Amino acid sequence: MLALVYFIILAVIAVGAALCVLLSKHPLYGALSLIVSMLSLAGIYGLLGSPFIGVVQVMVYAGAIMMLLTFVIMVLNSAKDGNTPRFDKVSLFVFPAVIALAGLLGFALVSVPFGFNAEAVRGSVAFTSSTLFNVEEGSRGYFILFEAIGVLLLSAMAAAILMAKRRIGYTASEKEEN
Amino acid sequence: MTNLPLWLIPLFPLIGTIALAAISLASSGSKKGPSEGLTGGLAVLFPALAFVAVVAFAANMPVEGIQQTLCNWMDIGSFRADIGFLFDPLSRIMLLFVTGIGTLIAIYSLGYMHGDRGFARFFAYINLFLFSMIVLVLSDSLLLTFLGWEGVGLCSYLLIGFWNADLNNCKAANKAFIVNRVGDIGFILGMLCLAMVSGDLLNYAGLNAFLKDAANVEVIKLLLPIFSLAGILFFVGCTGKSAQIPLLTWLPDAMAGPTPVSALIHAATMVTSGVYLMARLSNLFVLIPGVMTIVVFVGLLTAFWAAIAGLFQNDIKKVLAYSTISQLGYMFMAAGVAAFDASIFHVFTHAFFKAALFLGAGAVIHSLAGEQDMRRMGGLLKKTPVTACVMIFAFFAIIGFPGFAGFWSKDLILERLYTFGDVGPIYYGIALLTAIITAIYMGRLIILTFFGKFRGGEELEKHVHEAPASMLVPMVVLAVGAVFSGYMWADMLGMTCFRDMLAPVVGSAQEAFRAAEVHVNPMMLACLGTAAAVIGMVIAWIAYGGNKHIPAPRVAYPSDGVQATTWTLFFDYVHAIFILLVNVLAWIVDKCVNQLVMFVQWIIGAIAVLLGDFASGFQVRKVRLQLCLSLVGVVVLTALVFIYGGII
Amino acid sequence: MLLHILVLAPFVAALLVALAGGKGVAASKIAIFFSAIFAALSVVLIAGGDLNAAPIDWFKLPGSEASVKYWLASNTLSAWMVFLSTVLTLVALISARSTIKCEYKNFAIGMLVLLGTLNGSFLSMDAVLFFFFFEAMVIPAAVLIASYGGANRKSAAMNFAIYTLVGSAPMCIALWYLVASSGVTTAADLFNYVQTMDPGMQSCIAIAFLIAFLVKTPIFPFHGWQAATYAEAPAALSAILTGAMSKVGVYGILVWVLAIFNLSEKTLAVMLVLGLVTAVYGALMALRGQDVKKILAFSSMGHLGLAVAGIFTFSPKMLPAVLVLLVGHGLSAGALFFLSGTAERMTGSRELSAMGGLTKVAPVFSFLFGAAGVLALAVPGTAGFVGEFLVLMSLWDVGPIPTLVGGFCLILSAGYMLRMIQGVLFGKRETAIVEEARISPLEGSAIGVLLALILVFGFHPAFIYEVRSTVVDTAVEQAAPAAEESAELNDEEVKALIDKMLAEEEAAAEKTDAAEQATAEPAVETAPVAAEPVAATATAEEAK
Amino acid sequence: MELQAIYVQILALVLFSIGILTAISRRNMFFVLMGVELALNAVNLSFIGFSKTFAGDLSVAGQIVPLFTIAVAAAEACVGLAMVILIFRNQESVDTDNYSGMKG
Repeated sequence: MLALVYFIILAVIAVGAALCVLLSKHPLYGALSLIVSMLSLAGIYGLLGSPFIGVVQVMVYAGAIMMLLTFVIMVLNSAKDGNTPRFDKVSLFVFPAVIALAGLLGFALVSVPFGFNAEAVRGSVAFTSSTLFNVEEGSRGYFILFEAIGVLLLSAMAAAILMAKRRIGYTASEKEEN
Repeated sequence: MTNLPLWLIPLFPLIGTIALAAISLASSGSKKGPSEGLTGGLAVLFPALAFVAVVAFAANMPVEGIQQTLCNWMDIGSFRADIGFLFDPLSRIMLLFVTGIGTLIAIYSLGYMHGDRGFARFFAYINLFLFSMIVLVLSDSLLLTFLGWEGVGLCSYLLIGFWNADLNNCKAANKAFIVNRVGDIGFILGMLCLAMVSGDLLNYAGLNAFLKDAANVEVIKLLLPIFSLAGILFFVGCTGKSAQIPLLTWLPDAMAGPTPVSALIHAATMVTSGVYLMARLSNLFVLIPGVMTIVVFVGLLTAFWAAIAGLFQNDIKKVLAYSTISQLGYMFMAAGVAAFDASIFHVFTHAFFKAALFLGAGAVIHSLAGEQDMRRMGGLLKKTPVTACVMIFAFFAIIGFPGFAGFWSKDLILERLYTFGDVGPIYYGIALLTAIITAIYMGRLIILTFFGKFRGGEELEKHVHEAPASMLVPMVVLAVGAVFSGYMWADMLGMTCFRDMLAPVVGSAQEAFRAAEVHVNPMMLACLGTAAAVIGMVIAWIAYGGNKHIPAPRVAYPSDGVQATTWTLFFDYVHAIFILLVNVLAWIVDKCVNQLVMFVQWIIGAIAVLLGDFASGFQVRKVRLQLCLSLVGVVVLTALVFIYGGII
Repeated sequence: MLLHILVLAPFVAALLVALAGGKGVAASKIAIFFSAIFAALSVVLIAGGDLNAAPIDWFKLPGSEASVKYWLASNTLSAWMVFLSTVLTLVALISARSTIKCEYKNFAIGMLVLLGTLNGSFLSMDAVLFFFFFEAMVIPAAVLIASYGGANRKSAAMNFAIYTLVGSAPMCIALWYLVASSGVTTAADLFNYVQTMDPGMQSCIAIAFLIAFLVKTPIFPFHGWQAATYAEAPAALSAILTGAMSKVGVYGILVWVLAIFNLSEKTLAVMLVLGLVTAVYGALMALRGQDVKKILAFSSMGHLGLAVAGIFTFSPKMLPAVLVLLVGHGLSAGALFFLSGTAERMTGSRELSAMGGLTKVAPVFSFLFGAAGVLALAVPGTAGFVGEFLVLMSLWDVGPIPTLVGGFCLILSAGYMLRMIQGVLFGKRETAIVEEARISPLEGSAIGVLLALILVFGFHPAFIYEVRSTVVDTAVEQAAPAAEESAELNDEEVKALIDKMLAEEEAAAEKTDAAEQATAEPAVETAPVAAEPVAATATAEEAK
Repeated sequence: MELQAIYVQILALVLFSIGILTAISRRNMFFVLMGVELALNAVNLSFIGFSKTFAGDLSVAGQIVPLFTIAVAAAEACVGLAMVILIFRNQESVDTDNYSGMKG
C-alpha cells in the first residue's frame, strides 16, 4: 500500500516534469525539469528493488549527461529560439500518431495479464553485481559487454574531442599563417 | 638439291618484306628517304633468290612432286590443318613464272619508281605480294592456299592505294579488296562444304583421294548437291579473284596503282590464281558437269563482254585491263570444258605477253610524264622504238598471230571448245568472235599509240624519251617470252612437253570428263583462228589507221571514278545496287532499329525517373515530418501485428 | 599463391601507387612496373596449367546454409582471359602516360583496381565471389570514365553503371535464390543441384544469369550503353573495356550459364540468332559510324556477337574456336583502341572527317594503325582468322544460313575497317597535328608487341589451346575420338555418310529426341569440371 | 491495493509518448536530444518493470540491459552534443529545420 503511494507520488512528479520538458520555452528549463523527471525515475527503480540501477541513473543520467547538456546549453546561450513556435503544423500529425500508438500499446498491455514476482521485487545489489561481474566458466559473460561498453565510452569521448578540437586547431593554424 | 626444305622459297620474299619494311619505317623520319641503291638491291635480290630456288627445285623434281609438312597450324581435335608445301608440276609452272616475272618486274620498278617517296614501301609490298603468291601456289592444303589468296588480295589493296594522298586511289583499293572479299567468303564457305563431307580434310592429297573414292562409289548422286554447292562457292571465289562476271568491276579501277603493279598483280599473276584453283580442284569440278557449264558460260560471257568494253576505252591501261579480263574469260572457258592444261598453258603465255604489254604501256606513260589517254599519244614508234617493238610483239601474241605464244595457247583453247560435245561449236563461235574483237581493240591501242602523228601537244613532244635500261631489259626479256613461250606446247609441231608436265595433276580428271572427243582437223581450226586475228587487224586499221582525226578528249583527264562508271557495262550498276542495298540496310538499322532500341531504353529510363520523382514526392524534405510519417507507419505496423497476432 | 597474387596484388599495387609521391612520374613507374610483373605472372599462369587454391571460408549468405568461399582456380580459358586483362592493362598504363599527363596517378590506381576485379572474376570458383567481382568492376570503370572521358563523360558513365548494374540485378536475386536453396556455391555443385530443380524455375534462373552476361558483352537488344561508353571513355580504358571486360560476359556465359543449366532448345536457338543479329547489327552500325571509337565499339560488338553465336552452336570445335577468337579480338581491338586514342591526341578529334592524311605526317603511327586495322580484318595468318574460320566451321555444323550470315559479316567488316583506315590515314591533311602528341617509342613498341602476338597466335594457335587443361579440354577430348574416326577415309565411312543422308528425314524427326537426350545425359554423369555439360551435349550431338 | 506491474508499464508508456512528442514536434535541437533521453528512460523503466515479473536469474538480465542502455546513452549524448556544437558553429542556429544540407 505504502509502495503504491510512493509510486503514485513519484510517477506524478515524473510525468509532470516530462510535460514541463515538452512545454517549456527555454531549453535550460527543459533540462532542469528533465533532471527532476530522471531523479524521480531513479526513485521508482529503488522502489522496484533495483537500487543499483537507480544509483547509476542518478550518477550517469541526472549527474553526468544532464550536466553536460545544461553546460552546452549555457555555453551556446543564443540557443533560445524565441522566434520559433513550440508547436507547428507538424505537431498536428505527431500528437494523434503518438496517442494512437500509446493507445494501441496500452491496450495490448492491459489485455495481457502479468504480475510481479515477489522475490524478484525484493532484489539485491549483491545479486545483480555478482551476476554482472561473474567471470567464472558458464557465466553469461556480461563482463565482456561491460568492458566493451567501456571502450565505446572511451571512443565516444575521443570522437567528441576530435570533433570539437578540429575547429579549434584549424583556427589556430589560420592565426599562425596570419 | 632436293633435300632443301621447300619453305625456303617463300622465306626469301618474306625476309625481303621485313627488311624493306624496317628500312621504310626507319627512314620515315628523314627528309631524303633511304638510299635507292641499297633498297633496290635488296628488293631485287630476294625475288631473284626465290626464283633461283624455284629453278633448283624444278630441275630436280621427282615425277610425283615433293610434299613437305612444315608444322602444324591448327589442331583442335576434330579438325586439323598443317602448314605444308607441295611442289608438283602444277605449282612448278606457276612458281616459275611467278617468281621469274616477279623478279623482272622488280627490276623494271627500280626505274619506274625512281625518286618516289615511298620507294622502300613499294618494294616491301611487292615482296609481300610475292610471298603470298608463292604460298598460294605452293601450299598443299586449301586452308594455306587461302592464306595466300587473301594475302595477295591484301597486297593488291595496298598497292592499288599506293599513292594514297589521292582518295580516288583509296576508293579503288577499297573496292578491289571488298569485291575480292565477297569472293573470299565463297572460298571459305566452299572449304566448309568440302570439309563437311570429307571429314574435315582440306589438304589436296587427301581431298583428291576422297574425291576419287567418291567418284567410284555408285551413290555419288547423294553427295552431288553438296559437291555442286562447294563447286559453285569455289567458283564465286575464282570470279572474285580473277575478275569474272559478276565480280569484274574492281579490275579496271585497280589500274589506279603504279603500272608495274598492274603488270605483276593485275595481269600476270594474282588474277590467274582463280584458274590455278580450278586446276587444283579439277577432281572436284569434273564431278559436277552442271557447275562446269556455268563456268563455261561465265567465261564466254566475260570474254565477250570485256572485249566489247575494251573497244571503248581511251585510257591505255584500262584497255589492257579489259583485255586481261577478256583473256581470263578464255582461261575459264577452257577450264569449263575440263581443258585444265590448256587453261594453265594460256595463263603461262598470257603472263608473258600481258606483262610485256603492261610494262610497255608503263614505259609509254613514263616517257609521256604520266599521260595515260591514248588520244593524246600517237607516232611514238620512232621516238621509243624499243618499247614499240616490245609492245607490237606482245600484240601479235595476244591476238594469236601464228608463231607467237598466244597463237598456240588460244588456238588450243578454241580447239578444245570445238571438240567439246554437241554444244562445242556454239562455244567455239562465240570465242572466235571474241578473238576478232580482241584483235580490233588491241590493234586500236597499237595504232593510236605508235602510229600516226603525235597528238599530245608540242610541250609534251619534246619531253618524250626512251625508258632507262633497267626498264627496257625486263621488257625485252618478256617480249622474247611472248614470242617463244608458246613452243612449250605446239601441238601441230609435235611439241607437247607442257601437257606432259601437267598430266600427273590434271590428266586423269580431264580424261574422265572429256571421254567423247570429237576429232577434227587442227589445221582448219588454226586457219580460222589466224583468219580471225587478221580480220580484226584489218578492221582496226580501217577504223583507226592512217591519219584519221581522233576526237580530242573533252576534259583533260577525267578521274578514275568517273571513267569506271562509264564503261564497265552495267556491272558497276549491279554492284552499286548491292552497295545501295547494304547502305539502305545500314540506314534502316541505324535510323530505325537502333533508334527503336534507344527509344525503348529511353522510355524505360523515363519511367524510372518518373517513378523516382513520384517516390521522392513522398520525401517531404523536412526531417520532422519524415519522422512523423514514419511514426504513423509504426502505428499502422503495430496495429497490423496486433490484428494478425490475435491480440486485438 | 600465384592466383592470390594475381587477384589481390593489383589492389596492393594500387595502394602503393597511391602512396607514391611526386608528380606522377614515380607513380607511373611503379604502376608500369607492377603491371609488367602481372603480365609476366599471367604468362606463368598459362604455362602452369590448372591451379587450384585452397578455399577459405568467407561468410555465410543470409538465409542459407551456404558458406561463401574465397576460392580461386584457373583453367585455360580463365588463364587466357587473365592474360588479356593484364597485358592490356600494361599497355594501357604505358599508353596513358602520354595521354593523361596531370592526373596519371589516380588513373593508374583506377586501372589497377579494375585489373584486380577483372582477374578476380576470371579466377573465382565460387559463384558469389564471381558475382562480387563482376559487380565490383563496374565501379572503377565508371569512375574512370567519369573522370577522364570525353565531353559527355558524366552521362556516359552514369549510363554505363546503371545499365550494367540493373542488368545484373536479376542475376543477383537468382544467384541468391539458387545458393540459398542449394547450399552450395561452385559451378559443379550447382550443376548437380540444378538437375533436381523444376525446369520452369531453372530456365527462369538461367535467363536471369544470361541477361547479366548479355548486357556486359553486349548482345543486341542490350547494347544501349556500349557505343557511347566506349566512345567517351579514355582510349586506354576503352581498350580494357572491350579487350577484357566484355570477355567477362562471354566467359560468364560459358562458365556460369552453360556449365550449370540445361538450357532448352528454344533458348539455345534464340541465343544463336541473337549472336548473329548482333554480328550483323554491329557491322552495319560500324559501316555508318563517323566517330572512330564508335566504329571500333560496334566492330567489337560484331565480333563478340559472332563469338556468342559460335558458343551456342555446341559444335565440338566451338571451345577452341571461341577461345582463339576472343584472344585475337582482345589483342586487335585493344591495339586499335590504343591507336585511336593516339589519333585523337594528334588531331584533337574523333570524327573521321577531321582526320585523314596522317600517313604523310606520322608514318610510324600510320604503319601501326594500318597493320592493326588489317590484322583486325581476319586476314589469314592472324589469330582473328583462325578464330573466325573455326567459328564459321562451328556455324556450318548448325546449318548453311548462319554460316552465310557470318560470311556476310566478314564482308561488312572489310567494308567498315577499310573505310576507317582510309578516313584516318589517307587523303590530304590540311591542318597540322599536335607535334608532342606523336606516338612515343615505348607506346609504339608495346602496341607493336600486341600486333606481333596476333600474328604469332595466327600462325601457331596451338599456343592458345594446346596448354588447354583438363577443364576446357574435356569437351574436345570427348568429341575427338568420333571425329578422328570420321577423318579416316574409307568406303565404310562414305557409306555411313550416305546412310546418314538417307536417314536425314528420320534424323530430323529424331532430332528433338536426341536433343532431349543431350540435355538429359549430363544429369547422369557427375560433372567434376565446369565444361562437362557442354562436353556431354557435344558428344550426344556427335553420337546422333 | 498493491503496486501492480501494469502501473509501471503504463507510466513507462506515458513517459515514452511524451519523449517521442518532444523529440519530434519540438524544433530546438536540445529539446530533440532531451526527448530522446526521456524516451530512453521510459524504455529502461519498462525493462525493469518487466524484469521484476520473472523469478531469480532471469530477473537480473532485465536489470543489466538498462545499465548498458544508460552507458550507450551517455556515449550518444557525448557525441551528439559535440555535433550540436559543431553544427551550431557552422549554422548559427539550433533549429533542426535549418539543417537541410542533405536535402534531396
